[in-house]
Amino acid sequence: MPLPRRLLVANRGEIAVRILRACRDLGIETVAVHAPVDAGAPHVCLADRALPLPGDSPAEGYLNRAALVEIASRCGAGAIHPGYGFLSENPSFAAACEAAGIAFVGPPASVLRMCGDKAEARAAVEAAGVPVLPGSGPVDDAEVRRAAEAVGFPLLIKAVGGGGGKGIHLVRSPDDLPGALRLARGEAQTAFGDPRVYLERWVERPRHVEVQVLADAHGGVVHLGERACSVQRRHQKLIEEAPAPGVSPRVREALLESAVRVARALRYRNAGTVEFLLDGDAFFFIEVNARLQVEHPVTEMITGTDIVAAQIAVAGGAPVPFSQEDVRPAGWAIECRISAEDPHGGFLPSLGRIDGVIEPQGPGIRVDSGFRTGCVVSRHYDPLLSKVVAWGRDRSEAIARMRRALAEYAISGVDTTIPFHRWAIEQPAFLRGTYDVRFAEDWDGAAPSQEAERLAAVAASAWLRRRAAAQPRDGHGAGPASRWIAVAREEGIR
Amino acid sequence: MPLPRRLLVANRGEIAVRILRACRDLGIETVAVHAPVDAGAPHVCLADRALPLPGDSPAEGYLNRAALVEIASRCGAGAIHPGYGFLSENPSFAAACEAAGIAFVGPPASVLRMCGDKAEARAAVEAAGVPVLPGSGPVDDAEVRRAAEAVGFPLLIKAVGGGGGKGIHLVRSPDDLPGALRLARGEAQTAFGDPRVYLERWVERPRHVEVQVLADAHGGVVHLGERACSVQRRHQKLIEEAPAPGVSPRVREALLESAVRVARALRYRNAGTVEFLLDGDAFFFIEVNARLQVEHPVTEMITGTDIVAAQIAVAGGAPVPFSQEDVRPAGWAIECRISAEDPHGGFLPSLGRIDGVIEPQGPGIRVDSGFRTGCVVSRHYDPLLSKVVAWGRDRSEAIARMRRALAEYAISGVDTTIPFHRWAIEQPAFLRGTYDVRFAEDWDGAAPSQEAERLAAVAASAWLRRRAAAQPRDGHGAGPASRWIAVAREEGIR
Amino acid sequence: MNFEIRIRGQAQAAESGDGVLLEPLAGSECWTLVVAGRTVPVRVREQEGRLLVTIGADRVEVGVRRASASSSRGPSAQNGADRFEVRAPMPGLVVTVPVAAGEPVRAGSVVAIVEAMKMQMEVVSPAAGHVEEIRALPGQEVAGGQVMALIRVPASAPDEGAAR
Amino acid sequence: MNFEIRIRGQAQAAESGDGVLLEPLAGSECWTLVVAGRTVPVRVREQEGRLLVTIGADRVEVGVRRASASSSRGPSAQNGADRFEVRAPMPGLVVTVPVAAGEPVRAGSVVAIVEAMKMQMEVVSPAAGHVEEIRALPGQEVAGGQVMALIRVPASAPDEGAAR
Repeated sequence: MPLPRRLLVANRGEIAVRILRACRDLGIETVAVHAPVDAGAPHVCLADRALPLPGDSPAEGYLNRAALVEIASRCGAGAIHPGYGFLSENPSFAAACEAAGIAFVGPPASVLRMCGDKAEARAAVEAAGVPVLPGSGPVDDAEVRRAAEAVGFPLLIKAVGGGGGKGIHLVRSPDDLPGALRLARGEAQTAFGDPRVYLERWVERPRHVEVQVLADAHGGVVHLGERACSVQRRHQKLIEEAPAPGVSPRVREALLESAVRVARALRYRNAGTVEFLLDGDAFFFIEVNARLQVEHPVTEMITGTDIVAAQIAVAGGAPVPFSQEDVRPAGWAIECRISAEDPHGGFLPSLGRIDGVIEPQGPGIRVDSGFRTGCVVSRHYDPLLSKVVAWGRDRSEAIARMRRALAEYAISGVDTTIPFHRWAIEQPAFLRGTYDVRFAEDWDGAAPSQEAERLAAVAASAWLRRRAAAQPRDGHGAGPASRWIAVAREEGIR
Repeated sequence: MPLPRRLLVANRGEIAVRILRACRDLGIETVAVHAPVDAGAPHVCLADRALPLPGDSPAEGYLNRAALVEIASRCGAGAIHPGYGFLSENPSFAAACEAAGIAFVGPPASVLRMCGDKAEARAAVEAAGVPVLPGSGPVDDAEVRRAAEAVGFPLLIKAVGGGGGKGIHLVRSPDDLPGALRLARGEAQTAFGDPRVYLERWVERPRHVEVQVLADAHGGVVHLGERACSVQRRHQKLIEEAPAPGVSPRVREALLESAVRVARALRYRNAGTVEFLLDGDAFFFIEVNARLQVEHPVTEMITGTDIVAAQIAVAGGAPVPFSQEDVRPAGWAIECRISAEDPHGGFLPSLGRIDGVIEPQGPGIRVDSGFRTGCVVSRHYDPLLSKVVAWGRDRSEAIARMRRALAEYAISGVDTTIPFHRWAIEQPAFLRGTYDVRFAEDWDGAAPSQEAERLAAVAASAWLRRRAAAQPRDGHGAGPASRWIAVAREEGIR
Repeated sequence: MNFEIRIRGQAQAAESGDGVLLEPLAGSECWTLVVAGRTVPVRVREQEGRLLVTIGADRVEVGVRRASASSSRGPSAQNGADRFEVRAPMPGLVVTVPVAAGEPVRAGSVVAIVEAMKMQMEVVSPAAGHVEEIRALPGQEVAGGQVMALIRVPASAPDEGAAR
Repeated sequence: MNFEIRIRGQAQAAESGDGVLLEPLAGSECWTLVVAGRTVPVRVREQEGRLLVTIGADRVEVGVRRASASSSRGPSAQNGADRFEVRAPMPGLVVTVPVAAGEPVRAGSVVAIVEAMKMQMEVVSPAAGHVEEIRALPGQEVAGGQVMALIRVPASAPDEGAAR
């Protein structure tokens, strides 16, 4: 089954870079698209061809289905990879691609529609004999109260068209229902263009475990093992690892088997993730993420596979390029998501220009970045800057290497979640592998150690002395070469 | 067997960084040492403590045995890792460490002495029944002619105290002997402090294959498979890979078995590399490199081991931390050495300040760098900047990923060997895996393609237009923030 | 030039000069601090006259004043005792402003919704009172910390400052 | 300002402006060239009035002249027909200079040995003749391209330039 000769990546940032790398490795020519602010962005530089999206808006171009299909057709791309977010789970985009004779690298429209309707997917999975949490179908404002009482408090409001933690709100009591509903609908509309939401029972301290599956058009379904993703904040994952710690072989086996059953029940195709909540040894299906996941590298690191390459092959009609027996996980992998957010300020977005960076390297470390020196972090896009993945022969080696990588990582220009991660991997619950989804609530960025305060005072006075010494140089300190660099960097912003 | 609480790294550049990372992963506190020009160098920033070496000279401090032992004792370091080069194979340094109660991370002095005397090592290996090339013992200027006739032309002059390709000269005819001898002695004296040289038969088109071994004080010897290192220029390796392509299972088995035999014959301890020349299916021992090799990461990538961690454990008296059965190579790994040399100008050293860099990342790529933006490449040190290692499930995936990594790698400020590597991995002999040590001679940096010339003309005019447009900005283009960066970078040079 | 350095309001004995080095690491903010041979990566960011120093997982706010006196500019200096500024918690786009000048609000009433990076956040009134002035309109972009509304409260406001 | 661009001595039709972009990639030398939607990483280094452009494995020397005339400064313009400059092939330390002014040399005679990064390199005379002048001493550091000696040859020297 031939691979496409040319593929268009309908995304930006680290995931576009990731997909471009897979194409390079497969010898597939690549086409990047970009909004005006993204000319010169990393994903543009790594593609063989780069074409501008229509319009001036930073985000709308990446959501412009007609323009993307038209560009792909015009430049002879035989496939489109949507990445995650944007149009990745949009059935009509998948349908438009197929109608134009372009392979959509993801599930077919029918499967996207099924998985995208979280309520319908729940029902199908339940029918297949996989346990699900109590929940409702899509609710309107009038009936929400009654539906909520049926599900029971506390509960979650989730977007029917959702995924990626967007639009999810926890409601502890009937009083909070109207406000949360309003916010959830607003976010769902913004993120997915669909204001529908549904309710689901909230488990107090569950663990989040998911299974990576790959399915082809010939009935082949292979799982690539599970991932633990319980380090979350506001339903956004922060740290993921594979295998999942603290899961007994019996439960793991049942999870993996259930995930394959879910994929078959939904007639799934391409790469997908079946998400479960674990409550003790009991587990419940929550949803299928019908796309490439942010955290797919941890699975790649322990299996030696290239999930994006497999996606492209399967999208072309090929069977999954390996059998279940070929998948022999080795070692342990952990991923930390590095976002431009201020962990000491409520994880609010931190915007600005990145004027310098040192990224971790060395044995066992993989970094997937979507930025570089000179990039501007704006409010228009997801704050994810990069992902650090550490592999070790066992969990403790993986943690040790992650500790080292986080110590090496230096980003200048914006606040990032690196300090949070440095904290997280040292917590007893993390080191023991017994953490649950409430783990990140213990982060308290407001209490520096005495030692940190002492060092900060020393650093601050050294910094002030240094600046005082540098100031008289104004006007003649930087030679022409330096000046030229500065100009180049300024121009690199766009 | 306890690991040292604190370890001093008696080296600089990428290998010091590599060792520091291993210590971090093991929870060992680290002490870096540095010459005056290396304050603020990457290896200094990655250590827990950094201490200056005595004297003003850039290189002599790293060779100052007494000072290194004294610093290690003073700051309570229980072990010294010498890296490669500098004092790594110096028996009296190893002895001085042991005398001071500090574990030398390498073979004991007696083994270093044996391996360092290439002529003596040859004899011991021959006695153990492993084939060696015809050669001489150490020769003086008076007897060299006679010794050369006995070995036969063409022949190599090699440093008795040597290693790493330094001080090796090929002599095709008796007329070239005096000049080559003079250069070889000079280089041997400079590099190893020992002017003695010996002669060895030159095989016209051999392949260079070596075996990584690890041996402990309890008689345990484990090999980690072989590496192919035939892409060389002036006896300096440029590309290495593991496993070795084009070696039959029978020959591979014999090589691995011979390497273990050599290690046992020399009563070897710690990590070492047994080098062989292959001439068809025949192979000959050439020497043991009694140190960590530059190219050790390719072995780490296919075995999942940490060779430096194993070195430290073994130096503390522990057995090799895995058995031969635990070593199960998976996939293929290739390393390209990135040096500050101009491949289009006879590989002459390229000196200057690196004012920007983008390093490759993503699936299957490991980069070990010893530099960063702001570093100055001077003539005082080895020109090796970094090593790019690509791993794939098979050789073709590893090559594809290396192709991608080399395309991504951008270094501004000095010429590097990156263009050579881009050429090398596309050659039919490399792609087939049939290349030998003469492979790199086919590089002809002087003949750009027509397409490259066309693009260069476009790039040049765009560059000139851009500079012309930027020039009027002088004096007010760069705001205070940019200027501040420029100052910081200037100061970062030291 | 001399500086007075304060952490949590307390003046710090500035360990000076000898044995302290600050080597540039990356960009304008990342450094390697070398103190008596020990190396520590630090990030120093200047913000509103303070230095924010990040070390490991910790962030330390360092107040700075030139020892040669100069006027302090505390962030709440202009806050009248009976009036609160409602500030944007992050830079973003104003989605809605459900209140109007003159309207009564309760503590926790939503004054505006701001969106950035596809997350929406409610901006609430810190106290009960009346909206004195609205300074942000739907569709408008606001900077982090920008005043979006003024709330006048009846009396005896606690020393709590604006919403964070 | 207009430029005349030459590759291997031949003037190039400079494809101008439209659809050509040069986006900064790293430092002062690395760029992403965008030509008609195609992206190509390039490195451009200015050296002695030329531009050295690296694309993939290739290095292209691009001669540049402002279209508004200005004096050419070819590297061999000052080479007398009967005299060769022996230049340092790389920056480094002069180890020995085994010849003296006035001595005869043959083509290939060693004039000096230079060392850098632990590699030693013989610097040889490009032709037979006499050493006219020695400009480098043992222990001295030389820059790449620096003249180390002048060799006077009897007559009819080929247009070959100094040793490379």
